[in-house]
Amino acid sequence: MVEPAIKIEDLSYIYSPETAFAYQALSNINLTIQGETITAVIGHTGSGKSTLMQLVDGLLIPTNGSITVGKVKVTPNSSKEDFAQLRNHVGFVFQFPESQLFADSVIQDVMFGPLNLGMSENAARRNAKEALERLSFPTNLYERSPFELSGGQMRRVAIAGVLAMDPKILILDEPTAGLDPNGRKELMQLVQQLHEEGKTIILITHQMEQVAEYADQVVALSHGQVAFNGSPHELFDDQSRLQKIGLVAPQTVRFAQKLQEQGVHITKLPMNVDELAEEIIKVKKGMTGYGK
Amino acid sequence: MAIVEVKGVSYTYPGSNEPTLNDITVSFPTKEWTTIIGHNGSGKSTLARLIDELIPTSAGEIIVDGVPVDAEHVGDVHQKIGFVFQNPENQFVGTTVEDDVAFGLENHQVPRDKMQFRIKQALNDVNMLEFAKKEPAQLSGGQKQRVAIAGILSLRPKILIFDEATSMLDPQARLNIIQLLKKLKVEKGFTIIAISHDPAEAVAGDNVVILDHGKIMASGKTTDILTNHDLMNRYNLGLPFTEQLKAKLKAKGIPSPEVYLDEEQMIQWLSQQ
Amino acid sequence: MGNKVIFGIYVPTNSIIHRLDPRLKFMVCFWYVILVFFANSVLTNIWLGLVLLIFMRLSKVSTKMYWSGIKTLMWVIIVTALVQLFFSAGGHTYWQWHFLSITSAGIVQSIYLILRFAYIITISTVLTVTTTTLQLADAIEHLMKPLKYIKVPVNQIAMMLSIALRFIPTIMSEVQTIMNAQRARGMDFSQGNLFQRAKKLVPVMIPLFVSSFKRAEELAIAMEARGYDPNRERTKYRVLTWQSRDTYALLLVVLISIILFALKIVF
Amino acid sequence: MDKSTQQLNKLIFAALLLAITIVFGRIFIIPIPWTHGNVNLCDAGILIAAMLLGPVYGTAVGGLGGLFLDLISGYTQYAPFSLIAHGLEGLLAGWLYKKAGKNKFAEYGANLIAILVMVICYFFADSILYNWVAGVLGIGTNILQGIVGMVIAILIVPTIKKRINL
Ligand SMILES: Nc1ncnc2c1ncn2[C@@H]1O[C@H](COP(=O)(O)OP(=O)(O)OP(=O)(O)O)[C@@H](O)[C@H]1O
Ligand SMILES: Nc1ncnc2c1ncn2[C@@H]1O[C@H](COP(=O)(O)OP(=O)(O)OP(=O)(O)O)[C@@H](O)[C@H]1O
Ligand SMILES: [Mg+2]
Ligand SMILES: [Mg+2]
Repeated sequence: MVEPAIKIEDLSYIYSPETAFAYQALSNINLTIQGETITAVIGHTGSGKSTLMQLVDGLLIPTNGSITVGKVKVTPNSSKEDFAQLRNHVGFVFQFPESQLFADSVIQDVMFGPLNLGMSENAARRNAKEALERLSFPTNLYERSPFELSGGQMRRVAIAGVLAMDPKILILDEPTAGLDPNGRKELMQLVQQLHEEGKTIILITHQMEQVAEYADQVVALSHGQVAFNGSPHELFDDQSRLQKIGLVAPQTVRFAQKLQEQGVHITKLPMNVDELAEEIIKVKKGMTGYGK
Repeated sequence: MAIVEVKGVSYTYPGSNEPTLNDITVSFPTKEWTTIIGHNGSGKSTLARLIDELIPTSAGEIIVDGVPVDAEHVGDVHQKIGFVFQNPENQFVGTTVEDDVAFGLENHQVPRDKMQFRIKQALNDVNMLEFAKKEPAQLSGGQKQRVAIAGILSLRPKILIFDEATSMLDPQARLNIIQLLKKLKVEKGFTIIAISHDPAEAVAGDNVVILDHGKIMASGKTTDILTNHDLMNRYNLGLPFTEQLKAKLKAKGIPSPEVYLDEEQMIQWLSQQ
Repeated sequence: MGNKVIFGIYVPTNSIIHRLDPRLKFMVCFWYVILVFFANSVLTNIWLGLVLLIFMRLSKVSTKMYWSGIKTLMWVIIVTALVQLFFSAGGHTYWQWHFLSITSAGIVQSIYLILRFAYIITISTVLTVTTTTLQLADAIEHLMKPLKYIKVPVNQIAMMLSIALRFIPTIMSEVQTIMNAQRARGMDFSQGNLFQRAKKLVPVMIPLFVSSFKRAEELAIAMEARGYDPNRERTKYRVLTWQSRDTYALLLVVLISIILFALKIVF
Repeated sequence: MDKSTQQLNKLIFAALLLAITIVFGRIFIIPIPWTHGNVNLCDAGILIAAMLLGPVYGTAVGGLGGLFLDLISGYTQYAPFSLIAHGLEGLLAGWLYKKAGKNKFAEYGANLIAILVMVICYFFADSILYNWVAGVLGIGTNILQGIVGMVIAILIVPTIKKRINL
């Protein structure tokens, strides 16, 4: 059993406190995320997903409560060094990460993170190359300016920039936004591969199909609070709760539920089209078998 | 009857050595919804911009509602076509919602006393009237996109072009916008040209055009194109949900009807078996 | 949505001053600064101070807000006043050391100087806390209009200003996002001296300018699609309307000025 | 691209540079040790705008940026002076930079002259509003602020120029 990678206790966060514009983005969050799993974080726009993840990466200082990542624990009074420690364990790929590229070449940009961690030029270069290779980024483009790449390639460089710091935990904020179906598929395969290599993955997403297909655990936020924490199966099984949080089940699940309403007996909620087809076939075969 | 006719159009961006569009001929039927689909970089946006004279046509001819699209008729063409873009942030010009809707009216020199009514009406059509005084920073992406739609509705165009206008929204907001468009098409008789790389969005429309590397690969009724799995897979487009299901069932030896079925029809068919 | 970025120092209290025409407030603010130059006696200074106090009360904005305006310049005020105090001559001399002296004239002059600072800073604050950024821009646009006759492209400048205002919050949150993303890659912005810190902003600024350029391209196309042409006349939706309360306020200011000059001449 | 589109693109880009300048002036405020003063980075925005878009837009971004920054920060008394000080700064930086061609030292010189003129303008502003002592007290921080802006501008302009085609 892997020990919990992240533990969040009584966490609250207020933007611009003590001003007329103070805004409580998170209140009283309690969560545990297991190591080497894929956790999906979902919720309506403005529910606090990005805020929570920035706290986990030590980019914001909690107003209340604590966050423990591995052996590091931070509270509102922790020192700057503690928050920096947090950042060493956690890698954060922001939404549209390609818009943060700045260096003159791909390799320089990927080396930026490792160099900031205090690595030598050589070690940083080695790390950068390793990260790019893992993303199967073409070797002949290493010296190219990152601004002369296609959208999909730019996104890979940006992700490599985070991977090169070798974090144990990787947070991805809507990594597939703006990509065409092919690009989306490739990126999710990459995420799956990183997970298999032993990384703990946290995936912020609006795509329920991705949740159903890839996540071990789902955390649903609603108005800055945890509205659900459990398996995708549990979440999608309870329609009334889903509605209350303002979410819609993936198409396969909705389809199966409608079939059930029509009297077709489906035993297991399908999490993807394959499972749905199988369920339908089971029912059909059962019926034809019965008919004989 | 086609309200937009594109005849033999090619286009090469200045400084580029390959044509982005290559001898395109296609037409968009009046009061129908046509979706252009194709992978990233296939030339969809370029085609849409040519139709609205946002870039000048270099070869071929485009006719919009009887008016030739050229430098001389830019004003007319812009009057007939309303254009909504992908990024809700980068088309919100006004400092408040009502100012943004007013922007187009100001450009078309609509007198001030007529503006108020038209702004109100347009905001009402997209259910944003109560947000008239809000600033863009106080709106969600979906709300901004509604304001963009109101901005063009106030100009009373005949044709609406949506260049991936929902791709940056969350699924709920996306669904709402598609519902809104369906309503507008039926109630006001707009011709809609939508661009998407997601075939799931094409199911809302009447016709589909497939673009690949600057060429038209297929065009026709939505139901015909989306059920043609060979075609869709050849251009790496992915299938809409019900078609995916049909394909899987067929592979497992359960054949389903050849015609296109939406979710409801599919459920009907399955439960009647 | 809670995403309202704090930017200027506007305080929404909807007081009578808030509701005045921004053009008027603008002119009054500058006129008051000019009046301050004429205040060189006890009575005139008291009169202007009194007027200012009434403005402050009417604005319904807390005194703390006004005080913070003065506080930021405290250091400059103190040094300037001390120089005035030690280097002025005239009247009774209380203390002398080489070329430094404290005289009665020096004391009075430095008190007037402190008051001048306080009055000018505070009247500026009154304008800013009671007028939204949007109103300020509208006022500037209107006040700029006469420049048309000397061929200044007033319409384009007004469009530039309005687009800039619209995108300030967007750019602000973009700056925050880019900074956070670079911090997530191990950057520490708070270390180092002035120049080292400035240098650390390079990985923030390059993405910011590049994305702004792309944004400008998209925005220009979107504006063109809606019929915008920088060289053509446009009608205008947002107009400032002069109300009767503005006329009364204007009359009041005239009265205040007359009293000031009367105090100067009579006493 | 035809000419009017290009003209519009420039106008809008200038507007965004103006927004950036105002944001820099409000959020990048670095305190100077040992004094109670601080410097902001609005000059970086102005110099960059002038170098990228030339003297006309340099003047517009500088003048409007200076003016507006004062208005929203509560320094209305400085607003007319800032309009002139930063307007001239943008004008000179844009014009001299163009003249400098590819010569590195001439580029630095162009920036320095622009900054110097800005500093002088503020000296007169403080002297007129208060007295010459206040004017002298401002010189140090204004020079420092100008130099910091110039360092940033010179560091990033070459890179940005490669990435955008105006
Ligand atoms: N810098 C900020 N200042 C003030 N409020 C903020 C700031 N950033 C976010 N907020 C507010 O906090 C709330 C939570 O924002 P957050 O970005 O965490 O939401 P989210 O769940 O990630 O939304 P989305 O799905 O749109 O990305 C929102 O209401 C947002 O407006
Ligand atoms: N302004 C431009 N200058 C030069 N080349 C361009 C320009 N705009 C687009 N292109 C190129 O033209 C091709 C087609 O671009 P277009 O934007 O029409 O594609 P698209 O189908 O809309 O793609 P997406 O789904 O990513 O929006 C691409 O290869 C692109 O790189
Ligand atoms: Mg978010
Ligand atoms: Mg496109």
